[in-house]
Amino acid sequence: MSSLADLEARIENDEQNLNQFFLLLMGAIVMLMQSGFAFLEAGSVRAKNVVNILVKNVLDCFIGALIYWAFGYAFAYGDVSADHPSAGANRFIGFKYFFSIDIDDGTGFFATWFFQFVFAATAATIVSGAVAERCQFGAYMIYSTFITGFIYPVVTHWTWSGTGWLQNQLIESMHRHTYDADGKLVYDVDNPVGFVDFAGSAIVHCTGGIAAFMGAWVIGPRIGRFDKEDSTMPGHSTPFAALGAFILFLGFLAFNGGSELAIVGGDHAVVVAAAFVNTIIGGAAGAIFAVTINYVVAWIKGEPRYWSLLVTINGGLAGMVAMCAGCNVLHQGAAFGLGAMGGITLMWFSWAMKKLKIDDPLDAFAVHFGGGIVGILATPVFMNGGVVHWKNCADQKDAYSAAFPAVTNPDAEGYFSCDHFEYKVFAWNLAGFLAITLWAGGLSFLTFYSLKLLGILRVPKEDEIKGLDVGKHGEPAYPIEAYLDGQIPNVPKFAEDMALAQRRAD
Amino acid sequence: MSSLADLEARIENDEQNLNQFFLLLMGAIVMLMQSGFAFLEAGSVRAKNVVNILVKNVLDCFIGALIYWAFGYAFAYGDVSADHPSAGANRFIGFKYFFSIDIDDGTGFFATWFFQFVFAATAATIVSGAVAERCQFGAYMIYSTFITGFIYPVVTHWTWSGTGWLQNQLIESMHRHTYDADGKLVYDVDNPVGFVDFAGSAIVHCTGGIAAFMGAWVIGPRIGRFDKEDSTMPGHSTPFAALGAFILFLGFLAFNGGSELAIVGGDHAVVVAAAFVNTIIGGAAGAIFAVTINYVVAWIKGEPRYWSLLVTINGGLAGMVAMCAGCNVLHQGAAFGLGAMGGITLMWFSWAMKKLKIDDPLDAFAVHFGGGIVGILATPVFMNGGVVHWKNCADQKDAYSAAFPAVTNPDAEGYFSCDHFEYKVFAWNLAGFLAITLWAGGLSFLTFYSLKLLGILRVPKEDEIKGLDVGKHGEPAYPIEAYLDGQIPNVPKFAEDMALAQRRAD
Amino acid sequence: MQSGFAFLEAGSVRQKNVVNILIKNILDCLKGAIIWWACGFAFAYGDLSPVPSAANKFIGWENFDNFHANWFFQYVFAATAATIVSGAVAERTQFGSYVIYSTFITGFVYPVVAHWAWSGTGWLTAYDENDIIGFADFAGSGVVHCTGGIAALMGAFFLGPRFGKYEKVGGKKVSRQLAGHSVPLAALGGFILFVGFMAFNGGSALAIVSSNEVVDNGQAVAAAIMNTLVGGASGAVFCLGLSIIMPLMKGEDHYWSLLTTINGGLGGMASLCAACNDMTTGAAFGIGGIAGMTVYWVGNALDRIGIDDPIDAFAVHFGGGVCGILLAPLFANFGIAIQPAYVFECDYFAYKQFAWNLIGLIAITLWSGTLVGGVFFLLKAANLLRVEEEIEIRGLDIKKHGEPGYPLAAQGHGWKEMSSSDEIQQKSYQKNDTIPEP
Repeated sequence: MSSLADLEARIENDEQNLNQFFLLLMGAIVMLMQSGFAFLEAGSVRAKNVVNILVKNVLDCFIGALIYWAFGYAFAYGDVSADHPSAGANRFIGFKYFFSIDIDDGTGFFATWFFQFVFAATAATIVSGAVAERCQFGAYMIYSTFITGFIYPVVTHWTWSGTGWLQNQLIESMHRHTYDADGKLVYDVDNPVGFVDFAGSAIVHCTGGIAAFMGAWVIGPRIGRFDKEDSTMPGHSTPFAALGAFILFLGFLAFNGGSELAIVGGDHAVVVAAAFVNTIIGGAAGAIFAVTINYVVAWIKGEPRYWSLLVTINGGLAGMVAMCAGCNVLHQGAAFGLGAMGGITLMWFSWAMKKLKIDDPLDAFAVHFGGGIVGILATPVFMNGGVVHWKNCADQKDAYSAAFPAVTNPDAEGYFSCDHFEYKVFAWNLAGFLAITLWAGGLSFLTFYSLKLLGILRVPKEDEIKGLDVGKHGEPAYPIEAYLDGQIPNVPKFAEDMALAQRRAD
Repeated sequence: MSSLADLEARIENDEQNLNQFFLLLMGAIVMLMQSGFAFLEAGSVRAKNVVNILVKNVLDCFIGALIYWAFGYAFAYGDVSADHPSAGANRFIGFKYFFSIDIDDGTGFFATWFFQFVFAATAATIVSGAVAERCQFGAYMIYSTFITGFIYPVVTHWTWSGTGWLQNQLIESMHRHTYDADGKLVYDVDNPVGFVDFAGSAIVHCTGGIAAFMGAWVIGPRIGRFDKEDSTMPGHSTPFAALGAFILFLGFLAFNGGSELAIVGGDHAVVVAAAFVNTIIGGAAGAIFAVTINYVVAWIKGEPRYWSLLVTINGGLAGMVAMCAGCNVLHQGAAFGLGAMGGITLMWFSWAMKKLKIDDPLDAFAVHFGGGIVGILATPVFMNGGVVHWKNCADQKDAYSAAFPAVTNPDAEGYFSCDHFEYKVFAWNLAGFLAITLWAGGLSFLTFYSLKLLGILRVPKEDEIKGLDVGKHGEPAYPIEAYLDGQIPNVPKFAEDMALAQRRAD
Repeated sequence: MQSGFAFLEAGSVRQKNVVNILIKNILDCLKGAIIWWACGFAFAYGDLSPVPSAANKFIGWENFDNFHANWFFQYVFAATAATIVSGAVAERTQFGSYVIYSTFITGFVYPVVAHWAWSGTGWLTAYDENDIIGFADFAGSGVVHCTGGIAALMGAFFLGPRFGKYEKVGGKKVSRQLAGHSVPLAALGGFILFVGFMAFNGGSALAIVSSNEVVDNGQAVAAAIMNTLVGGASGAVFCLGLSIIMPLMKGEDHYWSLLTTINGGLGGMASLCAACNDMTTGAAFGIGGIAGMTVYWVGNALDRIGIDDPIDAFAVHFGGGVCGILLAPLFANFGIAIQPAYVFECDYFAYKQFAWNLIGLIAITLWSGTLVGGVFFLLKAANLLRVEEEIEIRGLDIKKHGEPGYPLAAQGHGWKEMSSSDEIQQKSYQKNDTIPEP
């Protein structure tokens, strides 16, 4: 018969195992997002560049894994020791566990590595959509390595490692206020006020989004994109784009839910469930607002009005991106509002990009940066206890008076003090958002611009017009021989002839 | 308040439930691999045979389920009783639980059955790629039944059932050495040295791979495949192949991680997590080595060089297959090496197949047998405590001396003795690999050859040229009416015109 | 499973309507979330009061705002019920009328059914110890699939067949097969649905750990998944077998059809929803097989009476669901055929169970059929139901959504000029020279 201590140890062990399992499972679903992005992008490019974009997405995953194993993880989480958070920690970058050397198996390193890796791969893969159809393969490998291996890990070290400068503010006033038994003010050192980004609205999506913007801007538009007003260059297969979108919607649930990082040993499941629910409601609001705006604006302008599938998809994604920052602390009504704002921001950014003549085939910037900015800045405002709850200070005082009726003068020095938690979070989020945007934007601009100066950023003009698949990869996406062979006149062949005829006619 | 015994029973019950849940969940993800194979294959065949390959994959799953329920599981695991391992166990084949009769619900039969079934379906489905585009539907049903129902179950009985001849060696010297309190040598009967194949590099992939080889060899190449040097017969849709690959990459994580078979009640999660991490790193190394070799060899030969998507995919798969045998006991550096060897072996086998003029449309043999052979033979060499750790014996002796300082002469009879664990594992793995290859290769050769002699293996020449979809399944994959309808007035007439025009052109 | 349905349907419609069906499925999922959040969940589960006898047996009204994990799980079921319909009315429905009926099903019809059967306080549920027998539907053969299936039938009936589906040839109505544009996409949907059903049926245990000694949840989930798989397998094999044997007997051409296989598998799995946690695998095999044959017959019968259901949604979901709900009390572990001891005891447990399931099935069918039929009838009367004939003929994608599924301008890989293309074409046809032209 087991003793109480035995049983406790056993439960402890089970809980550790389950939490790791939870991370692995969520990580595996997030890894599906790689294929989601791959198909969203593949469906949105022309048939001549499909293989190119697919190779890039497969390699994002694989090169990303090697890079993140070699040094990405080390830069991000390689400074977590037992006495942290401490003033002595490196607040800018980590420096241990290169090539997973010196790891301690007991801490669940593998599960954490896997979960963090799939996030890093997501950040990197956002960019490939923005530079699609015209980026050199070598240049892609360089910037992708740089983002997965350096830019993104440093951002996560700042924020999620627990020792970065955007977290763990050691200054006393930056902690929430609590009170001792006499009602005297103390600071809750375990609960600092800092940057709040639960699942990475800014950390993942703004980083990826601003890098996508820099890429699209530096590389220039595709040939013929802004020749005429209406040359929209549609993708070759809407069903593939929809397939990608369905996978991404599923992936976002795991992305946001999994960010709780644990499922047992505390009230974790309810947070995960809230994240799921908020994510789907936010996405729904984003999709419906985006598609409605698209329809109504066309109506007002007197243009033909369409219920566009791709706008619906992008709206849903932007809404879900906006949920990342606070899906654990939002009421569903607030989630609806934030999702809607995500959808609106998306339409507005997308329109602005078109005006600026920056060619972003997937609207990666509008979706991820637009959704991300809404998430990171609107969350402190609308979250439970956020800025819009304007009675926060009065409520805190009421609660204080109820808890310590003995204190006659709560306003005296050292007694009650409103902690203005929500404003501090807003300020930190704004600061963090700016820092991340500058860091990721600046470095990725430098990367892309150096590649451009070296002349290896963009493919030669002839290759671009003819398509990258045959020239670079030796594999057309839909080889004509594979269709012709057989008994019926086939459609892709027919479509190709039509396209050729059209090109001749131009 | 519950008593201590109540609590223990409750924990026990929860752990059993959670472990079954883990198996079911991982099994469900592995079942997705069926669709991964289906789309990898569908994308890699010509448009005229797409429906044929999809039907085969759907039925692999469904007929496989019925067969495995009826007798596959019985042959594999139908000899596991309470007093096993015992000398009286049938070491070759199981014989209980046909049609899931007489099962004992308490043992988690359902979850185990489901998990083992998805592995069996994987082994069977590997073959369908190798004989694609030319195999009779009836012949396919026969060999698929035979593999799922007999060849593969017998292999698993040998290895994974716990009572087979490749496991549980009862000879004393075949156990790891431990020592009693006096430092005297005893054998660890619970820990025999035997065949080590964690997730089935040999059991699943070599079995499937060699069967695929036999199929491709006996059935002969597709018409026109080796007419000229460069008639490569590309598949009709690279995006579908990529979709299949993404699903397979995800599936392999569950395939390898799930092979731990439990998640709570011990340090299981860290093993599952290590399996995930090693699988992805091995796959990455395989993909990058394969695609680089492909590029460099073309460079050396002075041919046009391409970054091929299909080679990347196959490389990734081969790397992951190589991980199956030891993903739980490899360091990430070793995983990188084994994955790379998997990629290299793949390229070499693939080239050899072309030289031998054996037509394997999906390179199923090169991927699964090539990756499998690397996994099964290289794991004992490079694993933690493997052959390359050449100081193993000295280390064991040092540990012995430290543990039993009282023993003055460790080399005396009955005291310290180096167990040469790693060499024994290597020898067993080699023996097991040869046995599995001979068994699966021999039987599948007999199956295919008998089918050939009966004249029901290959479709008639005319059907092969015209494609199987319309002739056998009545469903072209992309019916032309479904495309032209609407865009062009009077469709059937137009389709006729097109067909007529093309016939004239001949 | 939303994406599974989406691709099964997308592959089964013609290329001109692909975007239309995809956007409907995406909105089913996203708009459905908002409807379910706003009122659906409340109607279904908004009455979990501590005194069950005082509860409203018909509809819930509380909890318009309280949920999370349970909410999410129930939501995906509701979305499934709604999305079944979109296949049956594909290629000819107005976008506006789709929004209306879909909102109505997710927000009212399905929640009321779920309240009856699953909330623990509905009139079909056994809620106190004096009345232990109630409607037994573990994962929704009746609740989800019959509701969706009968709604699909109503939609297909009121819409009428697609343009060109039935032609008069020599005074006889002949059914033309309007083939879908991409079998691989349909197969993708099928594969996703098969895995989805594992979670659909396995997840219906609602728990995996439990201190309850009576119900061994891990075992129930595992049994549910294995039975679902075996039942689906036998459904597929029997449906395919029947589709081979019938033409063979009539002397027509027979084909190994992929879509028949997939539909048979889905029908088998839908029939297993009713009691997959509590039956032997042999029973699962039998029920699945019967459901597979039902799918084939019902599908053929519908075609013969001239109701055009492009993806056989009614046959699969209603046919499979009815088999499940009625056969489960016969063959499950508590069933009439399995437990003869029960039969001769005074309480006639198994027979009562059968009676309850029959009553539940009739009630659900009447409720969903009448309400959804009413909605479709009103829409038809208001002339909002169906798109104009010209749009239907030319396809909904370009006119309504501005996005063709496969824009012509985006095709082609650009490395061939006409001459080389012709050359390859000729080369390819030279190989076919040996074949005599028909």
